[in-house]
Amino acid sequence: MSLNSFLLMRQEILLLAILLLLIVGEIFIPKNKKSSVVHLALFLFGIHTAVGFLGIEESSVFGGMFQTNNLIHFFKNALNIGVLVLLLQSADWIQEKIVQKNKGTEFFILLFSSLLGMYFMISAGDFLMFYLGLELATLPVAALAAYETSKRISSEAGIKFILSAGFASGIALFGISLLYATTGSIYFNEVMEVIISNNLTILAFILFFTGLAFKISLVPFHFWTADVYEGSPISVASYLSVISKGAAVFILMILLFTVLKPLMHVWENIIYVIAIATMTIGNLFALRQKNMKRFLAYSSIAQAGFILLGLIAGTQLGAATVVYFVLIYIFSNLAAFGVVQAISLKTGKENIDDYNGLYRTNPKLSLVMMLGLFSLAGIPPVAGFFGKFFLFTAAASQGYYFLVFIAVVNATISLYYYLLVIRAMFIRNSNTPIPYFRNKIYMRLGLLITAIGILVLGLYSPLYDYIYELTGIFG
Amino acid sequence: MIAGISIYEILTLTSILFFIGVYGFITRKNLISILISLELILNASAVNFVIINKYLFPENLQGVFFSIFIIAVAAAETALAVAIIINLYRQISSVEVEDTEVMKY
Amino acid sequence: MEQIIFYLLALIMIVMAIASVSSRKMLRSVVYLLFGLIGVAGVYFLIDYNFLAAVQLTVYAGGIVVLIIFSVLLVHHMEMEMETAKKSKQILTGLSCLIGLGVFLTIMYSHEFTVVENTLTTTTAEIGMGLLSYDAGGFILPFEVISVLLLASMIGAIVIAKGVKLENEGKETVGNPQTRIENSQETEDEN
Amino acid sequence: MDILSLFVLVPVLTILVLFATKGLKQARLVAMFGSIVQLGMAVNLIFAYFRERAVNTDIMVFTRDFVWFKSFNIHYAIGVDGISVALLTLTSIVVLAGVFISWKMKDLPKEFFVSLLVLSTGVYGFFISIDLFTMFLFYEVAVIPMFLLIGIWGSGPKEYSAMKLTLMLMGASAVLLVGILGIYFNSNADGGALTFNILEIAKVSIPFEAQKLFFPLTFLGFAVLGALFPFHTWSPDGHASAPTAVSMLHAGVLMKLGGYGIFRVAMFLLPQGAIEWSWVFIILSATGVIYGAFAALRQTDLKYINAYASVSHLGMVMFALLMLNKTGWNGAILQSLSHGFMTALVFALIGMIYERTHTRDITRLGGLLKVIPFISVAFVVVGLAYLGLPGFSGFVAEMNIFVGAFQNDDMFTRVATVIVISAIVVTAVFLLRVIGIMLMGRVKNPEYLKLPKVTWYERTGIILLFIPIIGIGIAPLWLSDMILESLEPFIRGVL
Repeated sequence: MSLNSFLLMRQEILLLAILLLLIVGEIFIPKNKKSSVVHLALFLFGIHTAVGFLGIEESSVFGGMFQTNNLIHFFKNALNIGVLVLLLQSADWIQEKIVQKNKGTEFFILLFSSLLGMYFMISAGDFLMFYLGLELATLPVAALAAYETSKRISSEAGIKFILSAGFASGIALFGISLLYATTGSIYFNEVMEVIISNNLTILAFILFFTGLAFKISLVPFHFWTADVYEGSPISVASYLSVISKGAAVFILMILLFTVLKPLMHVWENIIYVIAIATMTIGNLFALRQKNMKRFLAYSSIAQAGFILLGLIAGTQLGAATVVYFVLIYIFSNLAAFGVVQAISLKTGKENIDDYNGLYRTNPKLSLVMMLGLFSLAGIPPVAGFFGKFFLFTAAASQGYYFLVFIAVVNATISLYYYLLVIRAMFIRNSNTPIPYFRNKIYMRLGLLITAIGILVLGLYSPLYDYIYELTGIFG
Repeated sequence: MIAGISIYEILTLTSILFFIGVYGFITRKNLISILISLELILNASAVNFVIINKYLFPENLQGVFFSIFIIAVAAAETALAVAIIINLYRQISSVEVEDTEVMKY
Repeated sequence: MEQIIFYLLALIMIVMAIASVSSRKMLRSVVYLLFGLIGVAGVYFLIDYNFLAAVQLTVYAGGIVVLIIFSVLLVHHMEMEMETAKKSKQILTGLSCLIGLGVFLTIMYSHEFTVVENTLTTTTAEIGMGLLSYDAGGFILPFEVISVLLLASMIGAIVIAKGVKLENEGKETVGNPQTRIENSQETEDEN
Repeated sequence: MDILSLFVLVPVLTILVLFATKGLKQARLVAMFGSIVQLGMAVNLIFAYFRERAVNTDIMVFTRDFVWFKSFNIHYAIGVDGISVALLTLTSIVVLAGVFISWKMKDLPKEFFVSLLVLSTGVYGFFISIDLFTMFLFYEVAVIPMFLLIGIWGSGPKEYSAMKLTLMLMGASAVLLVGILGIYFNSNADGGALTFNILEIAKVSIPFEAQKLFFPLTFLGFAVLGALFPFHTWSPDGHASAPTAVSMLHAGVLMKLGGYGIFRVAMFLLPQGAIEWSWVFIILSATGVIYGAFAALRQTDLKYINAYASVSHLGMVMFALLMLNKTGWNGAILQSLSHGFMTALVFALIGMIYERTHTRDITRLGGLLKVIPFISVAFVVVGLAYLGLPGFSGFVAEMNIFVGAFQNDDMFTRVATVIVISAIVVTAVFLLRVIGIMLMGRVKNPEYLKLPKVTWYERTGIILLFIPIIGIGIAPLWLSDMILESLEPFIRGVL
């Protein structure tokens, strides 16, 4: 161990320090001032996010168990920003509902340890670290999903999540064990050298992929998603759909493009089928939803299908578009969830019909929502358009024109249900609209950041070029 | 190494265990039973790691370590799941899956 | 001799596993699982991984199963028979699992494993050294991560199970918070 | 700042200023000011274009090129030729007229003008782009505000119409996207780098197989916006439900994007594909022409009549484009322009009539010539222009189209041409029918006797649109020259 390796693991160590600091804080903050823990956590995490922007060297430590490079570091920063925005958006909810029950600090501890798990997962240099990171990223979220202990639906979400996640990682583990049998190592770099395509390896890969497909909620492993999103507190649903999914996609991409690259002829076929199924089924179910959280759940399933279009390319272009899209997706989905959260907190309303006439009472919220939904739908000039266009380009670059065609048809279907929400907000009128309210500062800040992100990420091209440069490692 | 037993036989055993777990996970209607099925799946994988390590790659202990960590994770997972189940039970006095489905697909 | 023991163990494990996923009595199901897990420990003993066998016995049999039994006792009326899934679903799932098993076995048997003959015995010291070594091949980092994982899940379990004032006075409060805290700490100690 | 980027920048700035306004008065003033500036820029552009053309013989002039997304070779590349200059002018006039027509917009005025200007930004951007990516981007920018414009300020089954229109057009853009990607990935056929730049791609000979595959996709993607039969169904519903200014802009300008795109992308870049597939689309567009005319005959709702007439006229544009010769193309572009002005004017007049009588059903109207003479006379005159009477823009355009069509002397095109020409007769019938029922005769409803007089802003809008209709009719040559000159490279490329 040297100072250098500490520097490499800066993000992890800093987050762990914040975690411990919060535990200590929990002991020393007097009971009547518990709400200050929200400010403390936000402040600390803000610093952590800012510090993350300092550069990092490419290297690996602990005998290759932990590796990092600029792309991974960049993605950690993206996750940080996502979590920061999420915390800003849910600060009021935590103040009002969670701190009151004296569970505020634990909320942050669980959230941060889950984020820590994601760090380890995407920095993993072997399957063990990957597995542990995955579990560390998942288990605390199950606790968070069940956080509203007095609500039955919340507990159900928690148990459904933890059982499906356990099942998924069990299957993935069996796959890893078979992969270990054929390659003799759990280290990525060693596996990469010896992996060859034979039946057992393919079986191992399919099992392993199944496990990850659960996390990204790809069809046919998506059935838990809507229930869990609906039951969980909105911040947790948002976290699941944005941060969790983003990290899982990222690690899947890294694995597919490096370790499992020799199996490309296998996985491109699998992804082809799953991409079509995921987009189509996600869309078809989203069409029928009345509840905003379920609606966003299915919409995020469909979005995952689009992401696969970048993965199928298997090139640097594919990697760049995937990372770029995930980044945009984080902002877009956070905008949508943020508005849902703001409204739910003030009025408790979560159905699409409740949004009727929202623009006339709360124009700013509606505009943020519109930006988010347009970005998800891929309407220019907001960022989602660029993200989707590039994903399609990546798939087309390998000649998958038919897949792109299916995807654009699906994009049009998805536009339909996004427009349903926009119709409710802008066109419909309601006798009992959601009255005007003014959000608190944190929420406003959180929504503002997402709105700016959605507007800027697409038009500001150097960002994409930077990502493209970073993905040069997949050359 | 177990004298007279080839790796194929042990892999057969773990595969059977794995599928019994999968079967239980899908057909059982009770949250705790589902948890039990999950343990079977995890155990199948853990045994796999150990015997592959022993039979094929005895020079280092990666598989053994992997299964130790699997056991630890299983413990954490179970503890959390049990906590949630108990909390759920406090609200609905049942752990049957049917009773938990206020949410429809 | 070892061969016979193995077959015996395998038989016990499979029978117990089937029994535990098909028994309609909750507690029995858990006990069957316990025997299945002990069978796994037996396999570990057979291939000379004594430490692992011990871990399997203490953590799984001593920790996890006890935890599950606790929860069964807390939430379930023992006499009650569990509902089962529809027959058609059972048969369908069973069939697809059999097909899956067939596929697995065909693929595995058609694969040539290069078995390395060895009589190495692994001592607990080696495992301990491996766990705490931070060189190549060392496992200190996962060890640290799992400690965070256990901490997090302990906190999560406590928060979830921590007694909140129940809205409905009529319902009985099951289990006091203290038990669960101890349970969770137990899991941490096992590491 | 270059002269073309201003066309995107000025509307965007206007939108930003609009966000800061309060109430109808401020909003419409800002919108009017912004649109007048745009019109000024367009007029200035015409003169600048002629000056520049005299010394510059490139395909496109005023070109600017900035690298945008380096790794995709996406550029913000702009440039105009005579065709785009003419269409830009059309847009600026219709937008300004649209602002005048919406002078009394009561509900959410600020949002209305913002959406209107977003639409016009998209259209301007589309016409100045010579990069497929930015072109596609602006195309979608132009389409999406329609949803809100029809949905919020429309009438009748507005939600249905808005949804149908948006989905059909976005679905078309989805098909188009595949076509564009196909072109992009074949743009290195001669060994260069992949590019979205139209001028660069035009130099490359895209493999025949790819042309055959991607031409129909590209054509269809644009043709839906040009209301190609049988994908025209969004158009009558959309027009009928839209508020007046939006119908004007939509029929007058937005639908022209279709024809322009077909011409500039599908025909120019995939000429062999065009020759290969033209028979299919000739059949479809000829059907559209005749179908639109007959459908207009059967309708009694004024907006539906005009909407179907637009289907017919735009079918003629696509038909003329598919004739693949210079005269036909000249006619197609002239027809686009002339139809743009005429249909905008008709929609404006329909809007004014509806505002006064609260009905668009011609059977319930009558004798309007006596009560609102200015509007009625304007209606008659524009009706005559619609018929293609000499002295108006319509005549020049249709003349060119048919002369062009007859240059193809195979049996198939002949038959199609005859069918298309016969549509003119049908058009004449329904126009005279409308004029006869609605304007002549006695006043059916006594309430109509005291309809309010035409206001100054309505007058301004009408006159604004009349100037080019008559202008093109009387002095078509300078416009024709401008277009013909710009057609040269296309002729060389395609034929």
